[in-house]
Amino acid sequence: MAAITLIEAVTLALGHEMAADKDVVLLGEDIGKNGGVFRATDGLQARFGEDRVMDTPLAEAMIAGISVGMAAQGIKAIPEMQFMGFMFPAFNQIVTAAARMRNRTRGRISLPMVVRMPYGGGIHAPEHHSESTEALLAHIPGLRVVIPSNPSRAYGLLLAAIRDPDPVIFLEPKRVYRIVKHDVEDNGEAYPLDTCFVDRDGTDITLLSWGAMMHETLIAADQLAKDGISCEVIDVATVCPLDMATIIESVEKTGRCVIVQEAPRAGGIGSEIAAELSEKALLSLIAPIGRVAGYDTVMPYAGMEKQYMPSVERITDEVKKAMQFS
Amino acid sequence: MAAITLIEAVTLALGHEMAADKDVVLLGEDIGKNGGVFRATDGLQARFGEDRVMDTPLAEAMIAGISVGMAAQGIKAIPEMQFMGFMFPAFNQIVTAAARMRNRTRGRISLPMVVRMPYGGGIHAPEHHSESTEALLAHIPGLRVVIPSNPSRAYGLLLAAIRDPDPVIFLEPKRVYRIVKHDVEDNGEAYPLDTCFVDRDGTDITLLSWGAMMHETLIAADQLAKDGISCEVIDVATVCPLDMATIIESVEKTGRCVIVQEAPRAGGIGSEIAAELSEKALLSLIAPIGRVAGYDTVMPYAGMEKQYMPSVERITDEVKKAMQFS
Amino acid sequence: MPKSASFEVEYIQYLDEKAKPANDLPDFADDKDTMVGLYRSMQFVRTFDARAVAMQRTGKMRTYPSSLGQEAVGAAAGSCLTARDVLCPYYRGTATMLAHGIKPHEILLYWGGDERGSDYKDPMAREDFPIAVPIATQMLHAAGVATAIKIRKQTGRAVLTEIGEGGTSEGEFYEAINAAGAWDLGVVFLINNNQWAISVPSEAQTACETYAQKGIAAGIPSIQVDGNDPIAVKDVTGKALERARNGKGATLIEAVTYRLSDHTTADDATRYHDPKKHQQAQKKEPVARLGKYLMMRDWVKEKDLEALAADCKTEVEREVKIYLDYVENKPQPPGAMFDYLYANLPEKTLPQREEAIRRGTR
Amino acid sequence: MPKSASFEVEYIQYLDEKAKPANDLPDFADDKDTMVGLYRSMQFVRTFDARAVAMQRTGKMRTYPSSLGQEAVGAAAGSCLTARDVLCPYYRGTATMLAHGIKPHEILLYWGGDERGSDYKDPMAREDFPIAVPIATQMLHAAGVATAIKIRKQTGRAVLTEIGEGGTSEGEFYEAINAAGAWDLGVVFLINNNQWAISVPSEAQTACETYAQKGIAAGIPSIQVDGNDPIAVKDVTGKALERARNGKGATLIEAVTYRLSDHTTADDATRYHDPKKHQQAQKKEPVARLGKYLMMRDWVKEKDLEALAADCKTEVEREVKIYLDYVENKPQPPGAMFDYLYANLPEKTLPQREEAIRRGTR
Ligand SMILES: Cc1ncc(C[n+]2csc(CCOP(=O)(O)OP(=O)(O)O)c2C)c(N)n1
Ligand SMILES: Cc1ncc(C[n+]2csc(CCOP(=O)(O)OP(=O)(O)O)c2C)c(N)n1
Ligand SMILES: [Mg+2]
Ligand SMILES: [Mg+2]
Repeated sequence: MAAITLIEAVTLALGHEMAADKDVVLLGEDIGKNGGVFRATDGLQARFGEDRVMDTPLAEAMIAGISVGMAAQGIKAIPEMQFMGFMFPAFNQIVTAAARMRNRTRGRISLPMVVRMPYGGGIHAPEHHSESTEALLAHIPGLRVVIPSNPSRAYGLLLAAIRDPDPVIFLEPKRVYRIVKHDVEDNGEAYPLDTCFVDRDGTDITLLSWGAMMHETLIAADQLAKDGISCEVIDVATVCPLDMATIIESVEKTGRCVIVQEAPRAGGIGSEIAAELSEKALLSLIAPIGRVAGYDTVMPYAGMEKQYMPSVERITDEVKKAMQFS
Repeated sequence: MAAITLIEAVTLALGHEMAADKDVVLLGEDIGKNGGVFRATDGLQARFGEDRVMDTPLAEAMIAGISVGMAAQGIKAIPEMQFMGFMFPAFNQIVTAAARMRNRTRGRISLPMVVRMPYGGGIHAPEHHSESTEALLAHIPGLRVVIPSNPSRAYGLLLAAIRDPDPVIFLEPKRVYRIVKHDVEDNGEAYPLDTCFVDRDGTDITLLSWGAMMHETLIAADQLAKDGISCEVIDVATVCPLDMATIIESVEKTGRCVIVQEAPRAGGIGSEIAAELSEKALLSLIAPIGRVAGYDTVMPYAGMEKQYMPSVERITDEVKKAMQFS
Repeated sequence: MPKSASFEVEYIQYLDEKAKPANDLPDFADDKDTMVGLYRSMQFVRTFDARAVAMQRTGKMRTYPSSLGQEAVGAAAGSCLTARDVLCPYYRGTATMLAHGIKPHEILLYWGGDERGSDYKDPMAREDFPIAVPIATQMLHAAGVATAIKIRKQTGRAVLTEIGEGGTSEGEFYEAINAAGAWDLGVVFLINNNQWAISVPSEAQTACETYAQKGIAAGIPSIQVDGNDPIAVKDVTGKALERARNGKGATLIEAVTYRLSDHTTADDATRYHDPKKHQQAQKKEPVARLGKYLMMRDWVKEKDLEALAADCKTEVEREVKIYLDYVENKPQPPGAMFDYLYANLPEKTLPQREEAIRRGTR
Repeated sequence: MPKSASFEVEYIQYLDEKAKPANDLPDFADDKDTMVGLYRSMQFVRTFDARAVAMQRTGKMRTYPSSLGQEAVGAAAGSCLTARDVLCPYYRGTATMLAHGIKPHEILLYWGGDERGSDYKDPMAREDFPIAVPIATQMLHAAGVATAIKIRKQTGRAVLTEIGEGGTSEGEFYEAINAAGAWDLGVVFLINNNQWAISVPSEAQTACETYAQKGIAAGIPSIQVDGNDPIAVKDVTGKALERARNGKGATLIEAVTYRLSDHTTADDATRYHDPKKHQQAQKKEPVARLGKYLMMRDWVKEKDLEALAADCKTEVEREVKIYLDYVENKPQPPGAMFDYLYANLPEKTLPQREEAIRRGTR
């Protein structure tokens, strides 16, 4: 068992499942010889051959649409979108075909596919390489949307996504691809696809986040602990379907909630969580639900990216505001 | 001044602005000789010529992308997506080009375009002809999303959309294209693009809706009035940007709120409104914020459409629940 | 200057407008059973369409797209399919679908607004895709199925997919033929060029002289056929499918025909049609043409064709009855809205399902 | 059987690998100023790219895509543009952009991560599109600009847009050329076939023998040129633009060249490159080739070329200084994130703008 990064955990999970199940097939731009622009598929073509790690022409609708066709034949297709910002040509296939085929055929055809995409900002990449548009996918009935925040979860959730008989969108927070290492045992154990992770127990306030922002959220919780504020920190992880039961339970306990998301504020996953809480836990709330989020503007280029990204300070400020509310 | 339907109001506004401004150009599938599959552009090609009412090849990305190019040259391009369910091939152009060009060029290029689309269910149309995915568009910074619920608003908001220098998504609730008539004067007066319409004053509860569901909402309000429940009814209309000031003011007054949307519940516009209220009007809330929405499933085919669509009964039930809450 | 490359697109026709056969007919054209069977398929679709359109007029059917005038394309292409092949149809693929075992009442259910219409029960059609409403998406599904076949090194299996000529303006059409070329996929792309995309005439879609030449952009064999000549369609499609089954790659076929009906029952073609063009096309229509050929070969008499038409009617009525029985007596329960969305419906959604059931009365 | 249609794709080359000129050179190739100017543009891009890549290595530049080996394509094509033409560039369009008045420091600003780099100040470039990162989207913008020109009945204006050969696999590429054909748009589509799309070789993108033949699917004239021969590129592009300006419609041009660098500074081509292929391509590279031609014509001597290179270096340094001054002394204020999103920022967003300004320290 070795300490590995999030991206290595992705590679490990892919390799594990490809070895275990010959129906698992990867396809995408530059995923073969090059191993993916982030190296998520490094070494897999050499190990499993060109028929199972397929470099595709440069066409995202094609990648998604061909995956639909393959999956209908029982292939566990794992297409990669090189960056989430380039999923839009594939959006038609994801929304109108992938998400609906089981329902459309009354269960006759199911599509065991996992669309992997690196997403999120913070690596000073060019335009369109840094967006977080998970809310668009989470609004589409028939999809699951899963976001690991660390290496263990990347491994366990990716295995679960591959084994799930329905289309799963698997979003990889590229900013934290290499910033933490976990000891991950390659034991083939999957995590559930509808369960939050409670990362810190706390009593004063519930902090909810997912993906890369979990790191700022945990740092904020540590800092706040020094100020005597006890934060319960939850990694939402499966942003669709949401594990509202766990979230509500926590907020009922703490009475306060701050949601941290990198995506623009309006209409993000945080809005859905807040809406659910405002309906199902209203009487438990002793402070407004705070949302620390990306601004409602286009993700800036590298030069101003830092000013855009929600910071630890914004989180601690919001928590303090909630604590002082009365 | 004649009593006209919503769709006639669309035609009237288009005709008005085309006569007033020779830079207004329409393009889309079947909009020319055929006048659009709903007849929104009926007679306009005969009146303004083939260069200003252009039948396009069958390709939505092309329609949107060409509109971007035209708009960059100062043409007020008004592309039509035949149905909202067919906007997805155009999604890449809408998100990555239309919404961003002004920001991307620091104001050098602006895109005065209006993407019109009929949307929503209830007309027993085939699959993909009945969706309400306005939340996807409202989450994209740089767009405006406007939805008229009746003929006067269709006229005034469409004029405003055409005159706005930025891309506006104009969603036409096709179910109510022909169910009410208003006296609409062709006076060229536009409505603001960021202001709700308060349709009924009330004191007990605020009902929020937009598009076709406004009709069920108003019927529900009338029924509830008979039960002695006084509903303030607001047509949100500009779902992006939201006029939260008006909404908050109303909820602060009534203390209760039910949001009615046709789109799937999770991650809809209603979620954003509820989240905003849970932050900015929490202390005014004396009952949980109710959301009456489409179910989180694929819009069924015609045979089960009725069971899917939020009904007057669902609205009145939700309002009564809120009134009884304590 | 040297030429980089040159290309040709062939046009294939065996039976001309007057049903005069060419000298070198393919073998199957001399086989009575095959040819009468083909005629029956075409006549069946025509009868079926007429009945569906009539039902729509009386409120027993929703929007319906007739294949009037284009019956040869689907009937002949579909007749080349085997049980091991996979079909990715488009909404005007009735004839092809019927030929691959999809039941008439299933097609009626689908257009009647019932998802169960896409749960094809015939073993031959179990792997077929449902009708694709979003135009051109089916082309990629077909390429995907062919990719699966290729990866698994299966032989003797091919994929057929159909699209209208208007649909070939969509990027996904092109992405599919390009991938099929690049990967040598065993798929046949069949363009039903019925010369209209709703109100837009085929000349307005493109500057191409032929739709077949679009395949040149994908480096795949491309061929144009008279789509009202079932012998030509069957010959060309049959060969293309055979190539596909043998790992020899993809083919693009343009079948030139004409839409003799409204686009769908929701359309009014008189708003844009040119009646003269319509009348000319009427003369080339395929059912009468093949009927003439059968009589010319002395395989049938006028009255045999009438009997056959009556027989089709009887079968259509039988299927209509099954359909109406579903509509009237076996509606889907409201919970069905949720029951096929995921293999395992998320817990979060269960209360919605319960509400739908509680409120769900028809 | 009759043939429906046949097509040809020509290949144009004037200067071969050894810079040996063909007999029938176009007139401009005999003009010293034109040809030395072209050489200078190419040399300038090469110098500029090298400097940008070097800055990236020292942290003063973000991801940067070099045009190494492909300088002739953009320099020659760009030299055909007038101030009234519109350019819709792609990310590897540096040479073309420079030729149309976009300032070197603007391009540096863009790749340095500053949106102001797309606010082109030169009047010639005011209507040019910014770099399109989402591949193939620019093709449609170009068709759209050409549509505006057509609707307004403007003559003497054309649109040029560029794309990589990998990008031609995208559906939007095809939708654009199809529309341009159908509507006779005055646009020139230029494919920079540098034989790689990141790690994917051009043969793997398609089964086509040439990328030019993709234009056959759109019914537009399509031509292949030696992209390392600036005379051929200029000749063909110039004529195509002239056609476009005169309302004669669209052209597709494939310029065959080779990417002698990594895809971008974020790439490591040694992971997938074939060194032999690379070496062969090196021999055909365009700057040396044109240099040889100039010397052959006795227009310049080796040392003139050296002086010219030094001169390019000086200009590049001047522009780098302007760029670094922006980076170091004139950062965008945080409010800029909001100031160009809409003509009128929604009131709802104002508090966010204020927060960004309040928190915004670099
Ligand atoms: C992506 C998409 N855009 C638009 C439509 C609406 N629509 C349905 S049929 C049709 C015309 C199709 O014409 P063609 O491809 O020639 O096929 P035909 O109906 O003539 O068989 C259109 C525009 C659709 N179904 N999907
Ligand atoms: C729609 C889209 N998909 C993917 C990418 C990521 N990407 C950037 S460059 C590139 C390769 C492009 O190759 P080619 O079109 O040949 O142009 P070249 O870079 O070789 O000039 C890819 C896949 C993108 N920018 N846009
Ligand atoms: Mg057609
Ligand atoms: Mg390339």
